[in-house]
Amino acid sequence: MAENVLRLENVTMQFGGVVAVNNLSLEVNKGEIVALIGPNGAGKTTAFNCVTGIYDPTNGMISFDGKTIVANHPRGKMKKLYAGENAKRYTGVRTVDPTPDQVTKLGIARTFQNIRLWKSMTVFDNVLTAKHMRARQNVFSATLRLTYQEEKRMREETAALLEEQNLLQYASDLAVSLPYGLQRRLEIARALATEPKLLLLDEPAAGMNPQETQELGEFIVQIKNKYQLTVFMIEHHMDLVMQFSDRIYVIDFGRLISHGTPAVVQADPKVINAYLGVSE
Amino acid sequence: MKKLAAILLVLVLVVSTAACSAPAATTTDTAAADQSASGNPVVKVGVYEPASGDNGAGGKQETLGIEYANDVSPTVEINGTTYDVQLVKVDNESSNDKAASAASTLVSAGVSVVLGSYGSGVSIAASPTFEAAGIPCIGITCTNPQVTEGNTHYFRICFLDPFQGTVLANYAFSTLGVKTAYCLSKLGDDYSGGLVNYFVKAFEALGGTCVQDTFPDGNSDFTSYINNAKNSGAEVFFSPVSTEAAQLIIDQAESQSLGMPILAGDTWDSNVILQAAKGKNVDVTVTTFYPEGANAEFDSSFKEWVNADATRLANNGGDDTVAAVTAMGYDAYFFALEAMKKAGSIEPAAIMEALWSTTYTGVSGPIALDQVNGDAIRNTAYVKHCNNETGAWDALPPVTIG
Amino acid sequence: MKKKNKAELWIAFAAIALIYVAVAILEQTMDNNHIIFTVLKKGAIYSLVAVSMNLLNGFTGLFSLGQAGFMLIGAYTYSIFTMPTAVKLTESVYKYYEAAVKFDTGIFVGLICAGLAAALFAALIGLPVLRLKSDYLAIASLGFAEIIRAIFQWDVLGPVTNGANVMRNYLDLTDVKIPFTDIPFPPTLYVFLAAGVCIALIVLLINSSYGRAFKAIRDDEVAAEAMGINLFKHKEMSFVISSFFAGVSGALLAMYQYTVQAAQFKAAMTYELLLIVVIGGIGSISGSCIASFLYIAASEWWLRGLDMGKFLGIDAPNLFRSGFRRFVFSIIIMMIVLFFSRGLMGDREISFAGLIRRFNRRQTAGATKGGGIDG
Amino acid sequence: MLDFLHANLSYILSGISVGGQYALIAIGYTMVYGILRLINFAHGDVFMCAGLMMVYLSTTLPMSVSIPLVLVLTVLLGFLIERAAYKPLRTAPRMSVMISAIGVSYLLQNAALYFTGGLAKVYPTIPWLSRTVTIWGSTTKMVTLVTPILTIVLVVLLSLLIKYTKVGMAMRAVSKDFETSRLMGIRINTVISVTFVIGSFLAAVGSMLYFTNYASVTPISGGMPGLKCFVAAVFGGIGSIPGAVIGAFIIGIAENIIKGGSSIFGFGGSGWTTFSDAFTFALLIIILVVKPTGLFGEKATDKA
Repeated sequence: MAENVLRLENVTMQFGGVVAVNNLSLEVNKGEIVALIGPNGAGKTTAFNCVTGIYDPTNGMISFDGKTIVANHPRGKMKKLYAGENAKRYTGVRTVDPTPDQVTKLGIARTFQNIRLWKSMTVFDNVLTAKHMRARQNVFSATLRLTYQEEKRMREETAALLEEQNLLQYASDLAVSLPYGLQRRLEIARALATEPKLLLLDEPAAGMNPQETQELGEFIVQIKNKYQLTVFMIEHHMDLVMQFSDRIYVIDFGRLISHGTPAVVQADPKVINAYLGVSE
Repeated sequence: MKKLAAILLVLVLVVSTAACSAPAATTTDTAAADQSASGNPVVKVGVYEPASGDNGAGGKQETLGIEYANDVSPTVEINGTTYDVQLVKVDNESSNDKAASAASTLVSAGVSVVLGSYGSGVSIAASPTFEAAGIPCIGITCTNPQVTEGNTHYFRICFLDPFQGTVLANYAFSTLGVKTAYCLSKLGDDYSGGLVNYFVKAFEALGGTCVQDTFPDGNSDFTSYINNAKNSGAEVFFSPVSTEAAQLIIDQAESQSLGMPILAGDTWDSNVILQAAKGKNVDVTVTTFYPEGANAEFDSSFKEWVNADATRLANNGGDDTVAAVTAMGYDAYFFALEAMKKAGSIEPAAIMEALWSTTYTGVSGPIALDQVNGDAIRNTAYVKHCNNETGAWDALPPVTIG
Repeated sequence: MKKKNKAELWIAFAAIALIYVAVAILEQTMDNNHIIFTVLKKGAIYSLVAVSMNLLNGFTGLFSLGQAGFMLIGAYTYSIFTMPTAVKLTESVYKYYEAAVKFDTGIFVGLICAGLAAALFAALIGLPVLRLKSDYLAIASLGFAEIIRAIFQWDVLGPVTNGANVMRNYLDLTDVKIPFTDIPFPPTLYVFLAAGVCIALIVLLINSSYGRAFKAIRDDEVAAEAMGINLFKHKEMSFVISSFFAGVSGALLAMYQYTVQAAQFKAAMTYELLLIVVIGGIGSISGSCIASFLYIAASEWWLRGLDMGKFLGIDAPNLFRSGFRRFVFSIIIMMIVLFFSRGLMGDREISFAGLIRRFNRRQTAGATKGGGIDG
Repeated sequence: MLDFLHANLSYILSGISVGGQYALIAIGYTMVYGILRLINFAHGDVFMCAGLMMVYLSTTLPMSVSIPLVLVLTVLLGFLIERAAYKPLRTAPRMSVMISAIGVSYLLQNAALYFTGGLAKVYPTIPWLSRTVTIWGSTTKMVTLVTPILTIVLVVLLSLLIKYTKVGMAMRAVSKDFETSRLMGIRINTVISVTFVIGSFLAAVGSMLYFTNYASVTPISGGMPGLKCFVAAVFGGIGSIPGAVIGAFIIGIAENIIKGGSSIFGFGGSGWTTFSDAFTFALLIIILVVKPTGLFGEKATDKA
């Protein structure tokens, strides 16, 4: 069995009485491109937010590179309210609740469904700022320019990254002034700047035409190989998903309903029902 | 809407260009002794007084005294030259943090000597600014010792708080015969804090006990303080605070039925207090510098002057009562002129030197300064009691110590 | 592109150097009592606070209203530290208390300690406050400033803070000496140097990796956090650094004023500073500096005549009476807020290329992003 | 316990009285915040202006005319402030509006400073309210008794208005979701104006009660009460009217107990009063840290 990079174990996320993600378990193996699909409101982005530390899941465990990065069990008010499964299973486990920046530091980078670039910054600064986390400096040395070599290195790497993405010509433009497709690409470049091992893409092809989608798919494969990444993405474009992903997880109403290779999933009646509605 | 915006824009531009051209107007004024309309050289006297804030009412009355004196004697003859005396007034807003900038306005206007201020705090706060510029100041009614202590440029023509505190303590202990006093001062206010401190020292030395309390800036709810006084078993309520707070205290003392006499210092010698206490069941006694009626000639001519102009009347609190601070302001003006004559110059340094040995007999009595801090040698305080029916002061026997 | 930036930088340096030379010459040639020196000194001090406030509100996007409180800490720390021990032991300042601090330091140490004390308080206050969002942060920091003021006025601390009474007789601007000599240092130049060094440090910080991280937090907190920027750590850092410089400026204000009292540092002072920042443009260092000087010049100098009966040669004592200046001034401010809500500079900086471009009326796409810096 | 209450009744009475007055102002803050998410820093100054209007009007007009006139003029002032200073900035960032509010506050204070000449104005005596009464051994003004009753009556009326009238429903809708309400065809500007009108009306009533108790009006009279009332609104849970009222009473009573601290608890001397204002803010920070939504506030949902 391949070495798994990301592993979700019985993850449940409950808001008040609403269970957004219910007992979700999945694995992403090293070097794979894995897709998470499901109808609107199925809980895909919520699952992503649990992984990246934006939400603290109500129950379950998440590990990355063999290390537990998130673990929780129903506490406080949730003890009574909890409507998910496996409530008792993690009570003995020490709660781990990282902030998003800690997760990123471990090597998980992400993009957003609705692009979240830094509006007032240039294209160059958007990528450069993402390098801040791994810079070897402190506030005094940076202010007094004692670590100017570090700054120089960051600038050079940023330029190289932009060059590779064909974005260097826009380096001094404001990020938000780029066309939509390039903004998506810049967001990926920014995520790459954090030097991740696992890249989470939240609907990277949203709003793209078939040709752009195709190019994006090739691009994802290309960067995956170049940076030895593992890619986990949420996507609605079935062409992209079927063509480029190694495996697919399908969720509906927060629950895993199917998983496997594209061919397997495509043939699964449960998946068809979920998308088209049950025809009984 | 757009049109409105455009009009407003133009307005802003006009105002700002006006503002930019203003410095030209002020800079021409800054030369120390330029010509006035009458052709006489001008000597500038700074009037550093509050016109707004806590002490605005008192400051205005003190300024009136100076203005009246300036009206009576608009020129001064120094070494055979007749100078026109020009008053440069600045509002220190009764606030210590505005003091420095108000003072530097006077300094940059090129005044030869500064009069004021009503309120010790602002005088102390502005003192270093005047000191750095080498300009002598004459405190008129700022009674806190710190105003003149340890410096050579600040002088004073009134008595000091250690004296006033002792007079009040003696009055409370011996005349009123009380053993416990409730003392209320304003937090961070040099005047009330200082006077309470000296009162407490003197009162406790006589064998009485004191309960002290302070209220913060901007406070207008004194009911709890009045209740504190009642609960503390005090027999006299000592609150030498600003007239602003005094109005509230008198009002709330009645509604909470304080039931003990109120004692205060020179600030309460104001028609503001008389108006507030008129028809109310409160018993107010104050010590002061000058009792109305002590100099009938001054009183009547001042009243005539005040009644001649509506603004003056408004600045005097709406009636023609002669406040002690007005008489003091009047004296301070002539004292300053006397010093100039003695110095034979309008140079601040020369006036500063001459002030030490200047003597003058004013409406409030003879003024001579001691050689330690430049304080007036005064040993008499006048005691007044508020008549709630007539809304006027009844004079009690003055107190002399030493 | 790089070369042009460098040229701009040199022009900016030259311009700043010119300003300093001008101040030095002015101070040697003009009557030092002229109001212009009040404006220059106070303007420089306010520039520093405004820039420090801008670091927090403009660059990090934290709407904090605690600046007056940190200035108070700075001013008091400075006055307590630099008041000569001999003065403390006599009754001249500590009238009602026995001074507890029985040592004194020089001006430089005093200024640094003022900053450090403010920074220390900020670090403590930041723990609970920085977790709050926008308006709540504003009102909580305002509240903390009021609490600080009450603490410094508390009579139990009287032996240290002199209760609510005035602090004075500490080392002020007239006590600054040229190093190793007994010759007084020109006071206006000193304020300019001290404030200038501090502002330069802030500019360097803003243009460093950390400055970019602050801006990222301002633009989009969620994205910043997802890109590995520790929100709390960076907010706290910005808060502490901003407070450090607010503390230093408080100390400078104390030096300039000769006396200092806790009652001065009210919420109104923070509002005043906030208005300066807004007039200059939120997110513009040069805007804050220019606005500070304009604000101080207008309130202390140009509009003074409105209060003193005579303005522009018009003599109307009944109209131009006490308070009119502030009335007119607040109308002007209101108009700026309503009609020029981006302030003088928006979020740009003064740059010579920008000025030339504007002069030539050639608007290019990059015009909005001038690269120069200016003190 | 009863003895203790009896001995300190006068403090509690002052507290209830000032608490009721704070409540009337706090409602204005909480309603405006609920709808515009704006801390209306000028609200305290509107309160001060209402006081000054009374001072000037009552010199020429009889009380029976000046009281309604003050109410009308204050409402007009509140309405105009909203139209002139907040409406043009409807699409601007929230910080700009807040700064505009600070600007208005600055303007009102300075205008008051200029027109009053910076002196405290004595508030006229409203005949019946100023009468002295004695309750259980404590003397106080009639207004102390009237305030809490009037406050509660007004709050009940206001709650009914919000619950059952069309404009009240619109208000609730707007405070829940500004954008959607606009899309649903609610006339946002009308709703906002009504909010300011109600807020100003209550501030005017509050000013009459407050200044009858503390009969002097200065340009900065509105500052501290304003800030405290905002704190009361936050404390009770911003957007919640009962919350604001309860918060205001708590702050009013606590403040007076602290002022009387040395007398009530018998230690501490004058140190207590130094903190009478600071206490309010300490309370604010504690509630913000422990329960950021206040006592009765609804939890805001944040979209990630």
